Amino acid sequence: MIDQVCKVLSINPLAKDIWEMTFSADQLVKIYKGAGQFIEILGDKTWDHPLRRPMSISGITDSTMSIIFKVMGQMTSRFSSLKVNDEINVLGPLGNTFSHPSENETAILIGGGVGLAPIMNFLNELKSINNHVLTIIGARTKDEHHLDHDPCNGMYLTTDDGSIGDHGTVMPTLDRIINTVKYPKLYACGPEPMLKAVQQFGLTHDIPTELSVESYMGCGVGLCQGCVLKREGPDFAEDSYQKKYTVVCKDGPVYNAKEIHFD
Amino acid sequence: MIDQVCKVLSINPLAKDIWEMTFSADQLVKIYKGAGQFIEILGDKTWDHPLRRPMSISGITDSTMSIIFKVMGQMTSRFSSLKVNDEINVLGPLGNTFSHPSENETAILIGGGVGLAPIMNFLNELKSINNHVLTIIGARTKDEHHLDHDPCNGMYLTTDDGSIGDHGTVMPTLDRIINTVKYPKLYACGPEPMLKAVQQFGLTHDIPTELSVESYMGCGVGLCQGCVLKREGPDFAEDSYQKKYTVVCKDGPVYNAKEIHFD
Amino acid sequence: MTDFHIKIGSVEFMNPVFVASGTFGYGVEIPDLLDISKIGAIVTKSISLMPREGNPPPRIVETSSGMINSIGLANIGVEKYIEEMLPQYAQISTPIIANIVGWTFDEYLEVLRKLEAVSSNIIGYEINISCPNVKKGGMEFGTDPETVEKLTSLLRKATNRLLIMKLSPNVADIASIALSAERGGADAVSAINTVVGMSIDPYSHQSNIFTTFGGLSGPAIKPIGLAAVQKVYRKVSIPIVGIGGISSGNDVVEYMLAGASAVQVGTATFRHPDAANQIFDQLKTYCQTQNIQQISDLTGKVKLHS
Amino acid sequence: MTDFHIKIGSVEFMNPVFVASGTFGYGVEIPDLLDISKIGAIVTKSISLMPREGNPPPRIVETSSGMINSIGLANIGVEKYIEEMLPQYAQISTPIIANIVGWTFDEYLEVLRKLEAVSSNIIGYEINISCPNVKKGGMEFGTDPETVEKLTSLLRKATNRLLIMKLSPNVADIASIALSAERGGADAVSAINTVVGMSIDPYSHQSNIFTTFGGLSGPAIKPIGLAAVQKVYRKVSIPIVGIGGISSGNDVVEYMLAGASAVQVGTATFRHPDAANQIFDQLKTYCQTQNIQQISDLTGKVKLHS
Ligand SMILES: Cc1cc2nc3c(=O)[nH]c(=O)nc-3n(C[C@H](O)[C@H](O)[C@H](O)COP(=O)(O)OP(=O)(O)OC[C@H]3O[C@@H](n4cnc5c(N)ncnc54)[C@H](O)[C@@H]3O)c2cc1C
Ligand SMILES: Cc1cc2nc3c(=O)[nH]c(=O)nc-3n(C[C@H](O)[C@H](O)[C@H](O)COP(=O)(O)OP(=O)(O)OC[C@H]3O[C@@H](n4cnc5c(N)ncnc54)[C@H](O)[C@@H]3O)c2cc1C
Ligand SMILES: Cc1cc2nc3c(=O)[nH]c(=O)nc-3n(C[C@H](O)[C@H](O)[C@H](O)COP(=O)(O)O)c2cc1C
Ligand SMILES: Cc1cc2nc3c(=O)[nH]c(=O)nc-3n(C[C@H](O)[C@H](O)[C@H](O)COP(=O)(O)O)c2cc1C
Ligand code: FES
Ligand code: FES
Repeated sequence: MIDQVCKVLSINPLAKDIWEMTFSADQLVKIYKGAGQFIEILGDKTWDHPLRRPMSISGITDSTMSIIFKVMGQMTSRFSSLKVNDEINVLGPLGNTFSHPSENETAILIGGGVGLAPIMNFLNELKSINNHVLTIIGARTKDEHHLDHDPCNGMYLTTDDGSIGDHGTVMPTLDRIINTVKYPKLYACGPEPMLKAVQQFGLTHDIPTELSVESYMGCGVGLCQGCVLKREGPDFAEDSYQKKYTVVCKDGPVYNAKEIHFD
Repeated sequence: MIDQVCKVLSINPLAKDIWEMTFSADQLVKIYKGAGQFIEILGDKTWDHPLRRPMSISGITDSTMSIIFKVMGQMTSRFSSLKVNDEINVLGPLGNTFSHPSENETAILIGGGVGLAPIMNFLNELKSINNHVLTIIGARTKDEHHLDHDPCNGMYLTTDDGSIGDHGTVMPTLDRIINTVKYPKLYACGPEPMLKAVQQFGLTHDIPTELSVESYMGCGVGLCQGCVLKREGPDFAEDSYQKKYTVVCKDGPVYNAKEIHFD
Repeated sequence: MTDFHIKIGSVEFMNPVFVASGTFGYGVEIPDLLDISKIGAIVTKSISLMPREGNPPPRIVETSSGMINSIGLANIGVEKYIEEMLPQYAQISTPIIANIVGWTFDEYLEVLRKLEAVSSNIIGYEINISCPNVKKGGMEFGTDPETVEKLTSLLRKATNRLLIMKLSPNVADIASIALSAERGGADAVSAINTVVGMSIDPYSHQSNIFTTFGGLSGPAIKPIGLAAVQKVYRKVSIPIVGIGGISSGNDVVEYMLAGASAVQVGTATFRHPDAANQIFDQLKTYCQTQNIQQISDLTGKVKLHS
Repeated sequence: MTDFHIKIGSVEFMNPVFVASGTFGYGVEIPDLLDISKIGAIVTKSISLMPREGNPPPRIVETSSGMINSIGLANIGVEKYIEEMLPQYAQISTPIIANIVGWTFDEYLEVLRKLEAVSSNIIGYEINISCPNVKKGGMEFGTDPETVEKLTSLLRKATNRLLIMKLSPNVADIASIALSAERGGADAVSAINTVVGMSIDPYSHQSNIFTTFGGLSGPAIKPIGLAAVQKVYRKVSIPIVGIGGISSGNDVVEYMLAGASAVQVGTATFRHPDAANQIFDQLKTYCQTQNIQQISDLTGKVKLHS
């Protein structure tokens, strides 16, 4: 990982309270490993908000990186007021990556809310190697979507209120399309209730499933042990100290659904 | 006093590390009492630097106020990076004013460094009522001056290194011109050593002298008792609690030279 | 509409947001820009038996998200306070709580007695025990449980007015001090006073505070104040007034959830003289959006994980 | 050119800027972007007799200019530490100080003995006494002078290596605890550990920390750490390692002026993994512009007004 001062190249609203920001990242992209990785942004030189904010990488080029973020509190609100040419300090790339489906597997990507950020990145990564992919993006309502509902091209939107795409959460749509796929592999990122539902679905149907989880982070680099999540089962990564907890910023944020336990 | 959100109208460097900033102040100017008063600026919405920064009013119009400030530390450095249309929160006007010279008196204004801010304001105030005024502005070197040395019009510059105007501190020039004036009254603002020298000069020659002093301020409005300065003599203002100390933000910042004691 | 009334002892306040001692003078010399009638209560600066000129400057310095002060309890003394300030309270509808300080038991008691002796508009007393006990070798009154119990009961006997003991955070176990105050008969405790701090100018090498050590306040100490309030809440049953770094309506909510019945705003007033009213307005908005019927329902309602 | 060597006990360090316990792992799993060979010393996370999984999340939360943590001393235990970590130190030139924690005297002693028993690359020990003493009803070891003296002398007898007692700020009189450490034979004390704090989410009403109370660190506590160091400096003659909110070269200078011989950087590392090196670079610049010949000359040289 490195610690780079990056210039904001573009920053635009995508949907209600959701923004996309692209910044120069020539150093960062050199050591980027793949979709699923994240960065930590220090938006403020003062100590008023001491901790960096973790953000999934949503897109990447030779020299730039993008994120998609939702205004949640003070720092994301400050990020949304950044202007082109402003500087941010970015630490990254951090964490592990989604593992690619094997040749006979079909990837089903599931994103909820801003959980779509790493999902879109993975979608583009898979497309570039010509994988056949189905994507389901869920939101509460139309205003929170910025993509088109396009089932013919494998892009399904869902809304809780039915205002665009399929009515309901991502689960009914997943339930429906799963039968059209012989060897599915699930990848999901989004709010915890959605991750739990996908985890449950994967386990019940014995479908390989990878989940990208969130956690309140301190350092983002494995030093503070602040970002832990409970493990399920006996497997554990080499570089975490505990059997009970996994260190999300280092061992994650992407996990085999069998590996982790939500409360 | 009031607490107004003001728009930066212009901000320009005047000399080395010295800036002039003008901001909208329609509410503030309505209750402005005169030169010598100051404002307190909150440059930052975060609590990283909790306290406002006191700044003398250096100029005023129907709807605007100006300050002249020197970059000393973190907040003044942040002020210097403000842009036109940025917003600052200004509390003011605060403190007392210079008292005008009587009809037969000639005002000699003495400013050192950014102490010239209230001095320039007072100069313009006195000019507008056609007072005859002499002004001495001291600095270490040429780069710190932005005015012209113009003795014919009563404007004397001094520099410690002689790079512009008279060579030396303000004192030799004061010593020289004092004899050209029948009933002088001194007004000074600047670094403590200069104020001490002017105080000493005024006392020795029995010339009425007013000094505008600085002090580390908390509230700026008389609530915290943080900004005190030692008094000299028995006189003391009604609204301070102590005989030994005077509350600079309320009883000052302008004092009769006889009234105060520098360590 | 939320009901903002809260009760401390037998006294009802219209609004739980007070201003803290030493940050609002005597409540009468307030800046013209603010309407004090809306403030829950005004706690005066500490009043001592004899007038005190306070410490030499520098008395204050900024720190990260806070400030250090060492004003030295500058005040006009109780006699002049009675003469000059008390009469002015007749014009003020805001409840006034007189904060009292002393260096011996007798001094505290005498100040209180002098105030009790005159018919006054004071609603009660807050006792500043973050003060060195001259008879006990300079240890703070507020650090010793027995001393606090004795002081409280002495004062309790001398007044029926609201009696609040203000706790020092510079102790190993603040809850046991609170318990002493409760046993001594206090109606309530307030917590916290400032935390001992220091600051140095790296260039001049000088202490930024004349007395070397001063009291740290502001948002930096909010976590310390919250922990203190929660610890005290678990140990005593009298009401708690929460203090320390409150600068927003959300901060008030945090303190109430931790166990406070009311709060005091200190340092925030130095940024905005009107801070207490602004914070109360934010609290109102919070209560509206969160549908809080009765502000006192929040007290102690933090949801713990363990 | 400034001489940055400093001495603690009989050990000389090349640079007074160390990294603090619990913020740099065991010193071997460090991010690839930083060069640890430049760091003055690495203090490991606390090592206990048995492995500890630590507390459930949430374990950390941001506060104004600080953060609260409640990691729960998660660590692999001394045996695994000896097996897995110690051998790796052979590759590292940076001095390693092993931080030890326990819940009884015996536990502390056993961890130390196990480490002493193996020929190791550890230069010394820092003892974390901010831990509840199970035999004394859960009171922190660090709050009782007698306990600290006893613990120190027990450990002193078991090692000739550098022995540093790490002081808790959650006491009324930190200097008297330091004195106990000195009497017990410590080579040095370090101060401060984190300050007890709490944080609540005003919307969910939940404690932001699973264990309710956690340890406050970061610039918010710098004034508290400085006051502690100065108070300790006045009372003891052994060296002091200053800790608490250090995030710049100027902060190091402040701590040294207050009495520290060396310092530790904790929370700042979470913003910039390379913080300790950056801070040392700033210190170098400061020393150059201020013409400091010998960094150790700064220790205790604060100019007081009174
Ligand atoms: C590995 C990882 C990847 C991530 N990737 C992304 C990403 O790609 N895009 C993205 O947007 N986020 C992402 N996040 C989440 C993101 O880091 C957080 O949203 C962000 O840190 C919030 O910072 P903040 O300062 O804006 O909010 P904070 O001020 O830190 O807090 C926001 C929280 O405060 C509470 N809150 C604040 N205001 C209100 C209110 N008015 N009503 C109710 N509750 C309130 C809520 O609990 C909310 O969660 C990721 C997190 C992780 C761990
Ligand atoms: C009534 C009144 C009126 C005033 N009017 C004016 C005015 O009109 N114009 C004006 O410019 N100022 C004025 N001042 C002073 C002004 O308020 C201060 O300069 C300002 O508050 C500094 O804020 P800061 O955050 O930039 O500096 P801070 O960070 O608060 O501190 C600056 C101090 O830090 C030290 N310092 C910082 N960096 C260095 C370094 N590299 N080397 C050595 N020392 C260092 C110095 O001691 C310096 O004084 C006035 C003050 C008062 C009380
Ligand atoms: C400048 C100043 C003066 C103070 N004076 C007193 C005082 O006279 N008596 C007292 O009990 N507390 C005094 N305090 C402490 C405050 O009442 C309050 O307990 C403390 O500042 C914490 O609250 P805050 O963080 O909101 O400021 C003072 C605080 C400050 C900042
Ligand atoms: C996440 C975290 C974990 C810590 N773990 C330990 C520990 O295991 N042992 C210990 O003695 N101190 C521990 N500390 C305390 C630090 O070593 C240090 O004393 C404290 O954080 C103050 O320094 P700072 O303000 O620079 O962070 C920890 C601090 C943090 C923030
Ligand atoms: S965020 Fe610090 S270990 Fe994961
Ligand atoms: S700055 Fe607060 S009283 Fe003057």
